[in-house]
Amino acid sequence: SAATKACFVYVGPTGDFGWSYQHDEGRKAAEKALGIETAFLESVPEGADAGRAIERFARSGCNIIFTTSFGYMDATNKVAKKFPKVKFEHATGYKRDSDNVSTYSSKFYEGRYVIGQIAAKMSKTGVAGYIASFPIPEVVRGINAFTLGAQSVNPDFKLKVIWVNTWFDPGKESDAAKTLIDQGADILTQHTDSTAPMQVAAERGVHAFGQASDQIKFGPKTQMTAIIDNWADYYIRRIKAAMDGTWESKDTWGGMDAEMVHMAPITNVPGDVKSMAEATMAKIKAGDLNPFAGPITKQDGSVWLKAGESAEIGTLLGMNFYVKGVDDKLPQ
Amino acid sequence: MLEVQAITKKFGDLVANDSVSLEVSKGEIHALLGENGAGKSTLVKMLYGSLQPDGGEILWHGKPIEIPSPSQARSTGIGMVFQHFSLFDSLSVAENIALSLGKENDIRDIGEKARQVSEEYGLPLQPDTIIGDMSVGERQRVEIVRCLLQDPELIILDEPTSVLTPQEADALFETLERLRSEGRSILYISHRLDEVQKMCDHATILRHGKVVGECTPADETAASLANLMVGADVGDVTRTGRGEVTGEALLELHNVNQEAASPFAMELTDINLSVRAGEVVGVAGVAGNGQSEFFDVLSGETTSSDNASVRYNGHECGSMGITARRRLGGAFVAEERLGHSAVPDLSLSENLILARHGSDSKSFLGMGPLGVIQNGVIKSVTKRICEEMDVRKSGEDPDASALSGGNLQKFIMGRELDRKPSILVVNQPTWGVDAGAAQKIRQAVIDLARAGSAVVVISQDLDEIMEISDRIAVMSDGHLSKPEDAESITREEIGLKMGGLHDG
Amino acid sequence: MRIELERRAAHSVVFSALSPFIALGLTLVAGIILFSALGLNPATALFTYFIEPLTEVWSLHELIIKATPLILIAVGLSVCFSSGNWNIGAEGQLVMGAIAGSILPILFPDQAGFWVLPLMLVMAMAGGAGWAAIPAYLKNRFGANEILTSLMLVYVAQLFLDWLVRGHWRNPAGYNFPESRTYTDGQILPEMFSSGPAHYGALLALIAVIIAWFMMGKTIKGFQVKVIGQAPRAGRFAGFSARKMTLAAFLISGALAGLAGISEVAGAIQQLRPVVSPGYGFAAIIVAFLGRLNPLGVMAAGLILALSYLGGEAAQISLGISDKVGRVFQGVLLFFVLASDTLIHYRIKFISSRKHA
Amino acid sequence: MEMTEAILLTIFTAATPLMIAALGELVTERSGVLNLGVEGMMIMGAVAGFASAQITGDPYLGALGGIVAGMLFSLLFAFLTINLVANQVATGLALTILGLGLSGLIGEAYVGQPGVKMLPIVIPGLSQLPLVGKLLFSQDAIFYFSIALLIAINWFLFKTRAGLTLRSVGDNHTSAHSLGIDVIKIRYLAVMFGGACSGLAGAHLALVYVPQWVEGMTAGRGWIALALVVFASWRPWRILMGAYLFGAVTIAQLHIQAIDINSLSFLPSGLFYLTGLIKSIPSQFLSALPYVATIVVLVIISKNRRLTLINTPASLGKGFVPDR
Ligand SMILES: Nc1ncnc2c1ncn2[C@@H]1O[C@H](COP(=O)(O)OP(=O)(O)OP(=O)(O)O)[C@@H](O)[C@H]1O
Ligand SMILES: Nc1ncnc2c1ncn2[C@@H]1O[C@H](COP(=O)(O)OP(=O)(O)OP(=O)(O)O)[C@@H](O)[C@H]1O
Ligand SMILES: [Mg+2]
Ligand SMILES: [Mg+2]
Repeated sequence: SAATKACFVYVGPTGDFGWSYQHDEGRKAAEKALGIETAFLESVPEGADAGRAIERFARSGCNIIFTTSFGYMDATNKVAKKFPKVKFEHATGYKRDSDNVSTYSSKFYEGRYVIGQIAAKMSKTGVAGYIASFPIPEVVRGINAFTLGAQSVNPDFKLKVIWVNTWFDPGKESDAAKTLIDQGADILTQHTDSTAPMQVAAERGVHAFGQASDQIKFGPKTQMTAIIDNWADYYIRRIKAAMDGTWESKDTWGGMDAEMVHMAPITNVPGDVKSMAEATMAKIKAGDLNPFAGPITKQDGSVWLKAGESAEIGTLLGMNFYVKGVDDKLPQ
Repeated sequence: MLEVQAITKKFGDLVANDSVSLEVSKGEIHALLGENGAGKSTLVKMLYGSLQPDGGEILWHGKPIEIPSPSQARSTGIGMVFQHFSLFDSLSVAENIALSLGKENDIRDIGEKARQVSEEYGLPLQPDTIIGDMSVGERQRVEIVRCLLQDPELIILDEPTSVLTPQEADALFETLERLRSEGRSILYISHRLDEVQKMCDHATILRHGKVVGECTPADETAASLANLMVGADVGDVTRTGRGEVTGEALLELHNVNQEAASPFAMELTDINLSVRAGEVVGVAGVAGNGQSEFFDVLSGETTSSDNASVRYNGHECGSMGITARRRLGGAFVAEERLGHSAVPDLSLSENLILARHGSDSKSFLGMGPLGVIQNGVIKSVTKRICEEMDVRKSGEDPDASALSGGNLQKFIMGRELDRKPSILVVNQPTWGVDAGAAQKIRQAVIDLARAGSAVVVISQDLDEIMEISDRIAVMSDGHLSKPEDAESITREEIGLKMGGLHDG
Repeated sequence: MRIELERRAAHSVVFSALSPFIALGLTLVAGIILFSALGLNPATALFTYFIEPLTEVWSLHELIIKATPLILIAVGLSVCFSSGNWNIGAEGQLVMGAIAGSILPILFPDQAGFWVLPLMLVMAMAGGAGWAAIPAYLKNRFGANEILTSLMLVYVAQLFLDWLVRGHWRNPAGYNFPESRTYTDGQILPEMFSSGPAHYGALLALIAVIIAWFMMGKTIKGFQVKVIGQAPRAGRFAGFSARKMTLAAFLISGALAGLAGISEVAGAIQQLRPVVSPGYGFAAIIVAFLGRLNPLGVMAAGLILALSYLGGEAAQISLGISDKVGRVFQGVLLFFVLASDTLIHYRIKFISSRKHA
Repeated sequence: MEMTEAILLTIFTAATPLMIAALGELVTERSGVLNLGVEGMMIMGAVAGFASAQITGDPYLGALGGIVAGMLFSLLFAFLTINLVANQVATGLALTILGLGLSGLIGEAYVGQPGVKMLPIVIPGLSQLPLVGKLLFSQDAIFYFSIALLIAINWFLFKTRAGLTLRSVGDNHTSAHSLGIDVIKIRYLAVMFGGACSGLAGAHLALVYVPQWVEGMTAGRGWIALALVVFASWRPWRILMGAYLFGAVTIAQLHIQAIDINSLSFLPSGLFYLTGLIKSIPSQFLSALPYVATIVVLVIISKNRRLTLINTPASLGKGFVPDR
């Protein structure tokens, strides 16, 4: 085929060292691996601007366009209808209105389960702190998976959650991190983008987990592992498919098995903890362990899943309730 | 001591000073006379270093000097009191003074020094008072004390008395005498020819930026001085039928009380007044005794909850605003020209709408509720007013700020008179206006009254009050004295009342 | 060397017309330097920036879409600023307008009468105006500085919207993602032309411009705004109430910001999301001043700013220069425009160092 | 007690950059210039501070870099608004746009690098004091500096001749000019001082608060600093109050979210119930609390109009062209 061009739309700046940064790492990897031309637009607000950005790519000769924020869902589908020859890949959404649209996401919650287990093993106070961005199913899933992982080790384990209502405000994230430590958490984890919580944890001498990227540089003695957004493999796979003509519309929700959830090396923990975590990861990869498999009780005490049941994908996608043990009230 | 040789200053195309020469010797009071815009302020600003001359030379004790800045002027020994105050409203008296003194003065001692000097020269001041809280007269005092503290050899005073009461002016004259006796020289700018005659040793007269004459004022009459300035005969205000007013009361105030609206304002207490058709009532008083508040109450810029407290032509209107009162026949000219009676950056025709959009809505505004401004009508009325009042301006319809003070005042008076209002309230009609223009304005006020309107003139200029009023009342500390016949009341009586001996 | 300004006797008509072109010329020069420094062909770069977006029908549509909210808000702000009221919170008023205008399509999704859309617009204006009324009231009643109160209320409005779309107004069929249901035909501002997506919001903006231009230039109301803004004391003398003006100015600018909000939501986005504006309320402040607070000028300025966003994107894609370069260039353009306006009122003189006061 | 101390420490860190930027802007505005570009100058200070600390390895040189960058950047604003009398509001906003873009460009190389943290300087003896010891005497240099700055500015403005001159220019530039005060020079200096402070505030973010560089990391703090100046009605001590109040409410809402309600059962029932109630408030409303609190306090403060009137620089935002 003629030279393929792959294009990317990012919601944040490539310099956020978080979500958009990782997507851009994926883009660079694809460019290198496949020798193709790529282009990107950064800091594209969701809304009217997104539609324009996507359409501009479609018009400028891109063969495959990755739109990397949930908020681009409708814009992606709308433009896709207009440009049937171009392939569209929308991250974290669920709408595929035409057959040139695919959706993809990562089962980050698998990683959260693992770090939950590590947290429960490592915590002396039995309390972890969780810095959360916005109450969307993705984040709620993460909180629940973490809690379930922790409870699998210590059934009384507690989780404190602070919603900072931003993906990205290093100052506020660091305030929240300090607050959680002051309130007795001795393990920090986060679902926001900056490395500030890791730095606070390092300063205060507690342990933490990295988010989005490997943050070991920000806490060499602090980070126990990190859940890394690894888009490179997926992007290379899909662009290649588009080049070969084997591309088709589908939904990919890949986990550890597909290398879409990637864990940083486990460090700063005793050997038994490390081997426990590695065993869990192996089981998840092999499909022997599903974090959302019953029995699971909801926060209000009602039974969600009985023993032997596992969660339906729809419920997971739209998760808006907590499991037992989360010390927070979910905004409804 | 000071010699100015052929100094020239241009503003763009305008030659404000055209080869002006002047000499001030030690221990003399030298008057600088001229119409509005003659170039007096421009000249003295160059002497004080706030403007730079385009040509000519300044000699100080016989030696040519450069005055690149006011601080240089001050250290040379030249002090100045500006026509438009150069004070800072939010700062205290001491701070204001400190700003013009050199670094060698410790700012902590300045308050005390200022108090001493001010008392010594009979101009008492409280160093901690904030300027914004002070009356105009007090502010003038600050300016003068500030100048005296620099111990200058030459003091320039640009229209210092236009804001002072007779008593304050007299006190100032005494101060000036004293300064002269100390061997200091004074360069004195004023439009009040009688005081020039009384005090000044020499006078230089400017017209259109050129020196047109020099004289010894004591040898001249006020009229001859005025002629020199204007280059033509000024004449006197003519009044007919004084004291024969029998018309009905058009403007009535009944027990008006008004609380102070802001921290800087005065309270008005029990004001009663009745003005009949055909008469001019003059309201004298020291600035800052409630005149502005009184004006606001009369005009409806401040309204009262008691509708009956003010009557226009018999209609109760105490709680009505200024537009409603204009519709009842009222017309108003405020003290401050730029920013109150007129908007500086709007054209004259727009400034016409400012005061008459309500009373003349039929002809000025069209298309009913839309209120579309009828430019043609407004322009032609503006033209009529300018011709009627002899308003000198550049261009057809310039911005208000482009007119000199006197000409703008003529326009503003004309704007109100053109309506033939049945009630006219004027605050400081001729402040800073030159003799020719002032004469015209005063004449217009009298003519209006004689034609059957009721007129109130608030003024600090006692001569003006005496000249045009049929009855005279005095405002003091928010009280208004009972108006008395202008023929029978004396200057001394008025002066006493101004000082606070009010009845009731 | 030193720069001195000399005030012109009257403002220069010539430079009023010329100054935008001078600014453009300077921007071109700066652009040539900047792009050459980045190793690009300046001619191509400048073409991509300023001309290319104007050469295609679809991007003209996009230009109109982008300029619409900017113009709508800035027109309101130009009235408000002219009256001496500093409404910095248009962004919040936009959000509240979007929320109020969305009550119908979200809570009563089945309503589809011809009246739905007009009512949505009216409700949005009421929402924006209502939110703007708060700083006006606080200023009139307590003397609280409106710059601060209106700015703080932006954050409050944004968080309120966030709460709504994550909670009660969440799309029941949307997997609990933070967005409302999408609006249906009778609730969407239709497209104006068949050639592209520009919707009737642009017409609303045009109408707002014309009404504001007429009101400010021709009527006593506009006169009132100018007088109070330039000389409050003279406004009182004219019988105009500064308090009523403060309220009116905030209501007008709030209503137009609200209208911009619903025009975005019912036009371009077609649903409510946690964020409905990429800072239009703030960008519009610049537009208002670039347009010299004149409604027609505002329209031109809105289009220019929109063009600079579009050009920035085009340059990112075809030249690979980053979004940051785009923003730097935008900043430079704004500086030149502001600097050139000086020539309207002043003569600029360059004086080789003479000692001065 | 330890928890209270920890909470207060967090508040202090949150308030410090706000206070420094606001103090700088206060001085600028006291001279009659309204510079809305604080956010832009702050982010320039952040990136320059971070970069110079990375290059030199010394956080103090980093802070210096932030100061210099903020100051140089403010010169752009000064030239436009003071020399060319361009509209101050629009120029300030343009400065912010430019700053956000330029800092992103400069910072591209520094993304993802851990920064050099400025460590606390423990003052021997004093830091042992009960209650305040750790809080006030084992902090970073910029915190100490912020307090010194507050005292110095207060002294400068109200006790020195230069401060008086600055205030006079802000009150009435025409009068100041006729007295021979060099309005333009003073305004230049005031704008540069404001720029330097904003730059330092940005550097604090990148060196103390969160030692890293990421684009847009000021996240709107410049706007809060601007609001604080108005809030303080141009008086330095009120900036302290405002910044710490804002910081306190910000941190308090985080604590409310995180607190385990059952651990408070020792509280009187009314208070316990109230805390429970607050905790049940959605986080968005809690996040809005600092903004609402600022408005409420401003309204209360505004009642004393006289003080506000005297402290508001009367020529704020107005351009000045001297006669010559
Ligand atoms: N800064 C300036 N720029 C341009 N023109 C000016 C300036 N200052 C004064 N003028 C003009 O110069 C002329 C002389 O003004 P000046 O102020 O010296 O008059 P004056 O004699 O003091 O008048 P008055 O008696 O009203 O005070 C006037 O025509 C005035 O309009
Ligand atoms: N900086 C300036 N630039 C341009 N014109 C000026 C300037 N300052 C003053 N003027 C012009 O000077 C005139 C006013 O000068 P001035 O203040 O001396 O008035 P005036 O004639 O003395 O009136 P009054 O005595 O009532 O103050 C106006 O024509 C005004 O446009
Ligand atoms: Mg004059
Ligand atoms: Mg004069």
